[in-house]
Amino acid sequence: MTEFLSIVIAAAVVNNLVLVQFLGVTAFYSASSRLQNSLEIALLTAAVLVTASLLNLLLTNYVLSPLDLMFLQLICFVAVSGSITVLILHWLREKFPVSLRRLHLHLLLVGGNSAVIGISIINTRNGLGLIENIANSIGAALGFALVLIAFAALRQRLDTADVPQPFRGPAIHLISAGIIAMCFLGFAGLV
Amino acid sequence: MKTEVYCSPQQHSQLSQHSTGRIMLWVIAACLPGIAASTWFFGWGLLLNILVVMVFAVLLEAVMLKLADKPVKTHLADNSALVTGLILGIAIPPGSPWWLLFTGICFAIVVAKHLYGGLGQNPFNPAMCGYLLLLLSFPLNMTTWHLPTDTLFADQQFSPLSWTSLQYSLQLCFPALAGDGSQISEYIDGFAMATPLIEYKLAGNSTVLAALENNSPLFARASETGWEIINFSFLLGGLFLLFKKIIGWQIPVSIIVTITIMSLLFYEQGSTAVYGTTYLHLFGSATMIGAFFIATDPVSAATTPGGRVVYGIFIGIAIYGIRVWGSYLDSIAIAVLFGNFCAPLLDHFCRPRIYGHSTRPSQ
Amino acid sequence: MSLLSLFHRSTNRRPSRNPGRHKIHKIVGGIKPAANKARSLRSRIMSTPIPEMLVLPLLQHKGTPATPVVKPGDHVLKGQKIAAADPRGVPVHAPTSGKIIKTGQCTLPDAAGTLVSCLMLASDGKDEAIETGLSGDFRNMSKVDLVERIRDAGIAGMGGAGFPTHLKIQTSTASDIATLIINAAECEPYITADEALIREHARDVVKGAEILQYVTGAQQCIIAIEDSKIAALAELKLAIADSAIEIAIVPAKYPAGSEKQLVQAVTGREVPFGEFPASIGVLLHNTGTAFAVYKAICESEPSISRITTVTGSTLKTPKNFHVLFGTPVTFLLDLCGIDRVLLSRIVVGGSLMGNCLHDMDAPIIKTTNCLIAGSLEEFPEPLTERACIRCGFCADACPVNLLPQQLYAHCRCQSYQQAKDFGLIDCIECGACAYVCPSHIPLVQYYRASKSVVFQQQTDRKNSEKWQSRFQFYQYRQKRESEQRIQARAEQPSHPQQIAQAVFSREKARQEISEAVARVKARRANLIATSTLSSPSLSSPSTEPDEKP
Amino acid sequence: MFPFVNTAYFQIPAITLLSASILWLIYITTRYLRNESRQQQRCLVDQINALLPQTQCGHCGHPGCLSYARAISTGAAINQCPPGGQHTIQALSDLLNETAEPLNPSHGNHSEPLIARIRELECIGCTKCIQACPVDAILGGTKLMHSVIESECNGCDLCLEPCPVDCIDMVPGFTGKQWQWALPNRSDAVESEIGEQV
Repeated sequence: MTEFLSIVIAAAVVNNLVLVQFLGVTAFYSASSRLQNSLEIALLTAAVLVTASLLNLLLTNYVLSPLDLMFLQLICFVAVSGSITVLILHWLREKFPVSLRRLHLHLLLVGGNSAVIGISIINTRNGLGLIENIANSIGAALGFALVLIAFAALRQRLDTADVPQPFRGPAIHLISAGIIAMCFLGFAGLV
Repeated sequence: MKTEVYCSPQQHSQLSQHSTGRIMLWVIAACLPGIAASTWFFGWGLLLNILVVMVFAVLLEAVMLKLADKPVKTHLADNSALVTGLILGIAIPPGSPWWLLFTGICFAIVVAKHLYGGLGQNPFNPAMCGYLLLLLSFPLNMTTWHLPTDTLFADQQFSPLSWTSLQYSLQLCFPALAGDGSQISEYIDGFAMATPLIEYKLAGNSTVLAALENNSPLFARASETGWEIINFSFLLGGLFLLFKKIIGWQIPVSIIVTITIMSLLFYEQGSTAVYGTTYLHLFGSATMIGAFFIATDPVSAATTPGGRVVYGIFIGIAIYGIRVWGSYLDSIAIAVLFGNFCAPLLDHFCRPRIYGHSTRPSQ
Repeated sequence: MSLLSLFHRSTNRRPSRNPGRHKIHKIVGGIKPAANKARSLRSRIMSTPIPEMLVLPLLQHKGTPATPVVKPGDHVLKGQKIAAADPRGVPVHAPTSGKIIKTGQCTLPDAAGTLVSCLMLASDGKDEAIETGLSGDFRNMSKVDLVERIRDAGIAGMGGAGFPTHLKIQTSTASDIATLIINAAECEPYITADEALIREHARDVVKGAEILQYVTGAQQCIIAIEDSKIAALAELKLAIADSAIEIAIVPAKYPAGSEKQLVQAVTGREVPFGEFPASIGVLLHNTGTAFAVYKAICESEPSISRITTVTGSTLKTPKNFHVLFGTPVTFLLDLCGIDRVLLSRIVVGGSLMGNCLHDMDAPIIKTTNCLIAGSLEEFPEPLTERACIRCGFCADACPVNLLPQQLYAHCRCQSYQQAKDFGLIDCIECGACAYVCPSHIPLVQYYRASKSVVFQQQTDRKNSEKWQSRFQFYQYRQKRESEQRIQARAEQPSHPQQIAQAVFSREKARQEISEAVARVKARRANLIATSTLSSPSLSSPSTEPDEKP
Repeated sequence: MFPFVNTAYFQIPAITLLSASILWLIYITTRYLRNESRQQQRCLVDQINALLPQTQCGHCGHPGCLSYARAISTGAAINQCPPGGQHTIQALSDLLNETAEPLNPSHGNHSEPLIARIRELECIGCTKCIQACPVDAILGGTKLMHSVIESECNGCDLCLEPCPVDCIDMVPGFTGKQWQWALPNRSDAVESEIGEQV
């Protein structure tokens, strides 16, 4: 249990997907424009990430690797994550027809999210077992969600700030992300 | 009579804590006991640090205000640059060269403060941004504390407040003053760990605990109880700020309580890891100044009462976690920046219930 | 003083000792500014001499203005109705006998300095009162009759808002009123009108409260007073000795006397957002209103005067005046010996919610409870606004639990939707936040400006919805009409005779139109020729009035 | 895993299967997106229409606000609505994530709300304005005097054009607006101005 927890914490904080490994930066930046939006994307990404990495592990271990098809790994991973996203979104749309209006943006941000594919590749490359794989992807999803939501709230605050004209918008957002990344570097060695 | 019509209220509180410039001066005043204690125990280095950083801070602030086309004099009068300089000056190890101080304060004032639009707009604590940048860029300098009582100077005993000590401090700060560089490089090769907590982390025993066991005299300079006294002095200053109601109770109390609980939970007698005692965690490092002076910076901290409590808890956990399990030695800066990062989110979810509404506001 | 108040608070904790005392609940936030009340309480209430000229605005309250029932040149008696009102307003009475000189315009002593029409009354110095019917015991009268008399007496809330009292009573009789609170908690600095009134007329105030309780059918009546008003409290205790009225002693804290906060302090319940206290069975009336009701019912004297505090450090003898409505502000200030050199500004109301006076000749109206003629030391120029450091002092001071610092950030960058989410509409504009703000930000002004924009947006939205639905109906109707026309054409056999008739009538109509156009043109040419007046409406018909491309 | 079979035989069918499934995925995704965007489009027109002032004045060059909303949703400029003024442009730019440009003056200028008033002496009772009024705010019968219901008039000035005798004026109506506090001047701006003068 302790090991499981430590893997989760390590993946969430120490090896944070966005701020330390720089994966899923597109989704991180474009989904954080509004807090509501970021909550939706964070939840979706977390769900897709965990499912996809599990499926990808099974795919790699029982199909690709025995059949010597490892060169197809990337394409397969993209296909898997894309189809999971479509399925989840389809299900969500039937459940909550109103709340998820911008579904197709979500599809692009979640389905094409390099974080989802990246974590699968990292997991398979490091040869993690099933439990470790689950722990790692849960931690990564948590870390991604936390950073995304907190950054969206931060951006809301920055919207009211008197930022000098040349630094308005993406410039100051990226500077802030840089400072936060510095802060996450400080967590190194925690686990 | 008047021709202009003012909006109500027609009067303003005359109390000194109800003026931004004075608030900043009170914060500086509340730091004085801690600074005095440090100077008493460790010599001129810290004082010199603070002085140099403050001068740089004010200069940079003036330049940035000029660039932003703001009235320089009125904005300098809010004294916020002084406080940033003071906190950074205290955080950086004494005996650091001037260029290190300049780099830190430059990042703090220019990037972390004025790129966001100046006072009140920055989401991150400028001083801690500067400190973290230095810590990541110059790790050796930032963990090297040159103190006159170092073992390095064991052969030539002199008082920390003596003229010789001042000379050494000046030479360390401005290497050009030393004339030939050989002597200085000699100093830089040797280093001493600063806080007892760090000593404990590396060596398994702390000077504070040793001093406690030995019943050493409290205010003697060689007694190695310095850190304890310094922390108590900062605690005193912090309590003064609380008394003046310049800072709220939520942040310091929740930080201290969290650290206390964490250290009680994880304490292992005689363990080789750095699960030090509660006393060591509270008074053996920079906890007090962090809890009362750095984390309470109102601009970057959470601003709702509930948010402040959670903010303090986050910082407390981060401080303890990094200290005990992390690879960095001083955790205040990282923890505070992490707290700052979370603050807008906490504020969003901890808004108080408005009079006449049955639920909390939400979006 | 401090010792006394200490003693006082300690007794306050033991309600069992004093059965007449009501339990007090906690209110959040609030500030404790310097009260500055002692100076105006040194002397007793003084009745002002009758000024030569009284200016009587027709709108002294919230609602619709009254319409004059006298003409210039008429002689009126004291207490005679000179302007009548519709059911949503209150009438105006002559404060003294004299002659109506003219109708004109005057500036109100409000924040905007609104210009309203007024009647000028030159007093004849005789102060002859109009004959009134005898007044009996109010318990023998019907409630409807009493409300009618209160309305006819022209009573509007004397606390500052000026809501017509009869309307308040009428709305409350619709709902069940459990508690009637008489607000004697004058929490704002400088104002002592209610305190002085209670000191000298406690019995009359209590009587007025009893009338109001009878009219509204409230089960209990509570007079809420601040714990710092010791003398007034003693008088009040004597006065309520043989009545069922209770006293609630609220802590001296600003804004404990504000409507919503007082309801919370006395009943422990909050007034729901967007509703009146009546919705939770509470009704509030001001002390001055209770006194005016007493005068109207028991002494048959309509609302023609009030107690007004005139104070400030530029006055030699600040005091409370029993002043007739329509008395110019300058008249009162001169009575107190004003030093115009020291004067910085005149504030109407207390120093925290009051507004600057625009015109020194503005009259005292029904809502004017205090005039402060302050020196530059008392009311200095506001300091430069600095950056907000989010210290949160304002949030601690806010009595409705808002986050003024966040609200300010959104108001400043004009994101009104966000500001609304942060409770902009809930703000009561008490000014506690701006009072403590270390950066001297005029927060209340930000909120007021933003509120007016939000309200404007709401009316715009309402209008556009209305117009949209009307336009949709217009389109639907047009479609229906054209269909009907097609249908009619299909059904009707077209006889040549009918067609000829139709053509004839159409031509006749066209001819008539052209004749009319010619007539109008001729008349217009005539007009232009005869008068040198050239208004845009008389310009030549060839120019288009709108400037469309 | 499959010790008796040469894995090379599996590669070709596996690749075929995979590419087929990927193609299928791409197909359903595009179909899904197309549906989605169509729905969004409909939704968007309603949202835009809700922001327009609904005067139906046609100053923007489109007959009525709804058709302008449709035009905006397919890419028309958002700065063509004079009655809405800068507020509407700002709201539209927030909704559509476009830059808020100033009002295009070729469509008219923003003014305080006006209402139409008929000079009743000159009215000949032609009912042309009644037919033109989009919100049915004009009362009157054939050859009888017409009158504008002021509370219903939206100031679109569509009734001016058809009037044969030009007896309709646009006048400032009672807007119910009271005196308001303005946002305080930012100290920075004020002071820097003073500084420049000195």
